[in-house]
Amino acid sequence: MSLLLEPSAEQIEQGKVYQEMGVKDEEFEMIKKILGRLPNYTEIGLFSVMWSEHCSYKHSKAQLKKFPTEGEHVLQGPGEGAGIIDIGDEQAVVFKMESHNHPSAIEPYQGAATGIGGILRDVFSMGARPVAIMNSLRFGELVKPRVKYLFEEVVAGIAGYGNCIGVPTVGGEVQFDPSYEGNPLVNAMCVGLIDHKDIQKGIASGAGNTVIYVGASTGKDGIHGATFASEEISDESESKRPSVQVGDPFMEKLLLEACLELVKCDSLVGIQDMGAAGLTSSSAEMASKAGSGIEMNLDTVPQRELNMSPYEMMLSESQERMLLVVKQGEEKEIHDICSHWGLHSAEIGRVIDEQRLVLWHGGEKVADVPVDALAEDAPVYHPESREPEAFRKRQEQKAWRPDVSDVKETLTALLKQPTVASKEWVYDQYDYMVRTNTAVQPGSDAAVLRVRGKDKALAMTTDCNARYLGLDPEQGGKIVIAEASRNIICSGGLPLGLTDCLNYGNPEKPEIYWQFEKSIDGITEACKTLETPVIGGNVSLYNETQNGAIYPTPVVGMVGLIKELAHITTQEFKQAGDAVYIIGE
Amino acid sequence: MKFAVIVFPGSNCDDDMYYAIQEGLGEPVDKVWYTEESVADYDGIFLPGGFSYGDYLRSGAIARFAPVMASVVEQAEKGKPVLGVCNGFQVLLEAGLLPGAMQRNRSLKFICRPARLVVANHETGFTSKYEGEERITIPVAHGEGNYYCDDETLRDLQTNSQIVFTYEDNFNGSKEAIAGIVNKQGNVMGMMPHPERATDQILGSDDGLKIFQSILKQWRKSHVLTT
Amino acid sequence: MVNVQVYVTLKEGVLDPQGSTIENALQTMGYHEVASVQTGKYIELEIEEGNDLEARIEEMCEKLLSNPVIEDYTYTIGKGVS
Amino acid sequence: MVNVQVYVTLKEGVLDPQGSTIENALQTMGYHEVASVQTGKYIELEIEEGNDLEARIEEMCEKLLSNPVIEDYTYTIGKGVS
Ligand SMILES: Nc1ncnc2c1ncn2[C@@H]1O[C@H](COP(=O)(O)OP(=O)(O)O)[C@@H](O)[C@H]1O
Repeated sequence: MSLLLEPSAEQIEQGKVYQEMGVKDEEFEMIKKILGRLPNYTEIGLFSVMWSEHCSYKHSKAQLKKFPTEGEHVLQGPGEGAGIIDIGDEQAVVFKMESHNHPSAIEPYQGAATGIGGILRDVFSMGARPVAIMNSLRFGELVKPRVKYLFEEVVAGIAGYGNCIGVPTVGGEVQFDPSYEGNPLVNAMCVGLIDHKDIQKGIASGAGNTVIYVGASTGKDGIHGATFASEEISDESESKRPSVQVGDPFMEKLLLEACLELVKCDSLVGIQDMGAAGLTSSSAEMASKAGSGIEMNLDTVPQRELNMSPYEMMLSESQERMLLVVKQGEEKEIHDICSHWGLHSAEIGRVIDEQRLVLWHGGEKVADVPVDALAEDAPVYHPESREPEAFRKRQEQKAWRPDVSDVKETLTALLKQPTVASKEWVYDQYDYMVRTNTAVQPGSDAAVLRVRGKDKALAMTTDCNARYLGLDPEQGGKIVIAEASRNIICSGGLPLGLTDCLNYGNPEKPEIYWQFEKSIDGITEACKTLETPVIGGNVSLYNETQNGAIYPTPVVGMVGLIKELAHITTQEFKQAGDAVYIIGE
Repeated sequence: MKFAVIVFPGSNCDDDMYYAIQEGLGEPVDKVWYTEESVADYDGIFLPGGFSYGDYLRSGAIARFAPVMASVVEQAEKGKPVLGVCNGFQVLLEAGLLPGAMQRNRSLKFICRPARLVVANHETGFTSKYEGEERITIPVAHGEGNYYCDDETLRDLQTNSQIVFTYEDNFNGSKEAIAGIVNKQGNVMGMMPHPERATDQILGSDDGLKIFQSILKQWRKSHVLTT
Repeated sequence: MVNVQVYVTLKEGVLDPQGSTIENALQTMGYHEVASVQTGKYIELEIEEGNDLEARIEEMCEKLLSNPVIEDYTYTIGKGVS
Repeated sequence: MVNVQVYVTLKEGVLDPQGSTIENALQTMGYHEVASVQTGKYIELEIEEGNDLEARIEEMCEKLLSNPVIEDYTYTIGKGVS
């Protein structure tokens, strides 16, 4: 919407314009109270994205608190771009998983590609070099052309982005079930390596320091993407959807290399990716974490289109952008590194003492809001939880035993299931070897990457059998953690910790919230027992279509340390004559 | 023997190539940024894989105009060994240092896998450590590795024994299953498979090492002769 | 048999990283007069003449030849450019 | 400022795997009237008018926009298709 057509503060209130942005009536009242006045169009836009489920976790926060997040080796738990775990030798592993479900349902290639781009930025903005990508995918049954199209394009998008930037995609999982038809899941995980001394935080401290914008210019793409990701997919989504974000992995490669140089500069104070809710979330979160504020002149933001309004610039989700805070007077060093890598860098604001986000445009102040209100003070909901009738009935049923008369036939039928069959068609398209550290390639229980120059390796896996959770979310939650741990251990590693991506339906429905609550209980118990802390993750709710919600699908990404290269173990039988054992019950 | 690994914006196998030379071969090596004016100080020049300029337009099309390329061409004409791997091969084709062009794989999909190759010519400065017709395993990872040239060029390549590697299974649709070629003079080689990814058993194969060792052997021979 | 030329371009506002990379390359090569570059696809079809030619072409464009989420298309019928 | 449209197509005799894939797909979708499909690139440039416009365009096409080993190009000057 052009600046001239924006509704006034009064019109926003009277016409309830905020509802279209996903802000509820009571939330609008809270915002009025925080500001002590009516918000203008730009300001209500800031609140709407920061208070969206995707950014604020307002329906899930209370449950996430249950997870064990600490451990002997945890250097950084939830709260930054990615979590960090010590692996000895002054080195650490950095990892995080994120969903890109809604964008992928609309434009599968670009949705998946930009999902990879986003998770990579989360990791390299911490100062870590990404060493591996993994993914976890869910689609409907592979019969309808639309499902086949989604599957092909999602895989191509992951390959297109990951291969181009040169980070190996070393594994993942794919499952097919009718519950995902129309709402595929695209979860991506990135694993990085870092030296302790290079660890960065996304903070904006030191009044007077300069805020620098690096990377692609801002277009009108993805405006309200975060809000969009916080709603059910319906026919209406088609018309409401933001203009699709297109990824530029070439730009991201340059950004990656530049950032890894920037983090070595003393002049760099803080750095954060402009991900969901773009400039808004990166600036508000960096300031909020530092207990400071930020003032920006939007006229200086690099723009791809003419006449962009403050609202559009602040809410754009254009890809391949970073926000930096740099010591005042030392900006040149930063600009020089960016220009070496052919990147545009622009000074767009400065850190202020007052804990506010203040925006200027065309010489006028267009927004002035407290940063904590945006980043921290989003409402927290405790939705109603109700055990589904079907679950209670199922508990009373006798266990069902399949009748297998012809074992061979049943086995063949099982192996033919797309969910069970080989995934070579998928990983053949991923460059899983670039950077020459991949010691165990896709196809085994966990991928293994050697740590160059050291006698040790990292094992990593993503897992979730959502059918179990569909039957019993609490037991199913435990099984997820147990399975991931077994995969790491079978590869010769000791599980260090995990990240997760919690994919569920609409939490405002009591039976969905019950699934969410119960599976978190199960995951929590298993994590405590197995001593695998949760060091970060992501929640994706509202995964529903007219045909109902997806299975509860808490995907887990676990990383383990293999202490000696000699301990690396692979899945396949090695030679005829070797004995075969079963261990366990 | 001192090596240069050229780094274009978007190269992503530059580190792999660097380590293959430094650790696999044990020779000195520098990464050389695409804006450098000269590579005259180096004895061997490698163009690594990756997606220079995002592979936009055509793979290798934009990189061939990078400032450093003038010097690469000059050194190639002087007879120094120049090796282009994957995207590096595509750059050499675009630059006209090698004949032919690359098209998208027949399947239109990116293909990453260990590939079985036949050493079609083991008498080049890049392959002298191999046996004739030796079967080796070297990984491929490319979306545009479907080699094309017209029939006349193909006859030339065959007559002059310029075809160095072929695929056992022609999975990408290349003409005559061509995986790697040299120029007529024998000092410029391009290949789609990645020898730098096959330099250590822990990665699944070390069959690629012999390429690096052959280059070094050739250089030592000529170096002794000329000094 | 008619020859049909289909041109597929990105919708307005959709990022065209390929176009901007080519633009930069041309600038660097000294073609300073180039102000902007947009990339798209060009597809030529040989079609047997029949009923509803235009409707059929539009259907093909919408279903397969273009991706309506991010692309627009136009077409011409007649002698192709090549 | 003039708008220039460049069409890059494969030389005769060069296989077009993408074209045949599209052709097969169209056939499978029931468009039996489609006899053949050829794919190419469509590039639009905004160029500041100056001397030797045509010579400069041809140079850009030959040096960068097309690969003479496998591709031909043509161009038109004026209002683009989009
Ligand atoms: N399911 C979860 N489990 C543990 N931590 C979580 C989970 N979801 C989110 N978090 C943590 O909450 C913080 C905010 O997450 P998020 O908004 O996804 O980060 P980002 O700003 O990178 O998008 C992150 O540190 C993340 O690790």
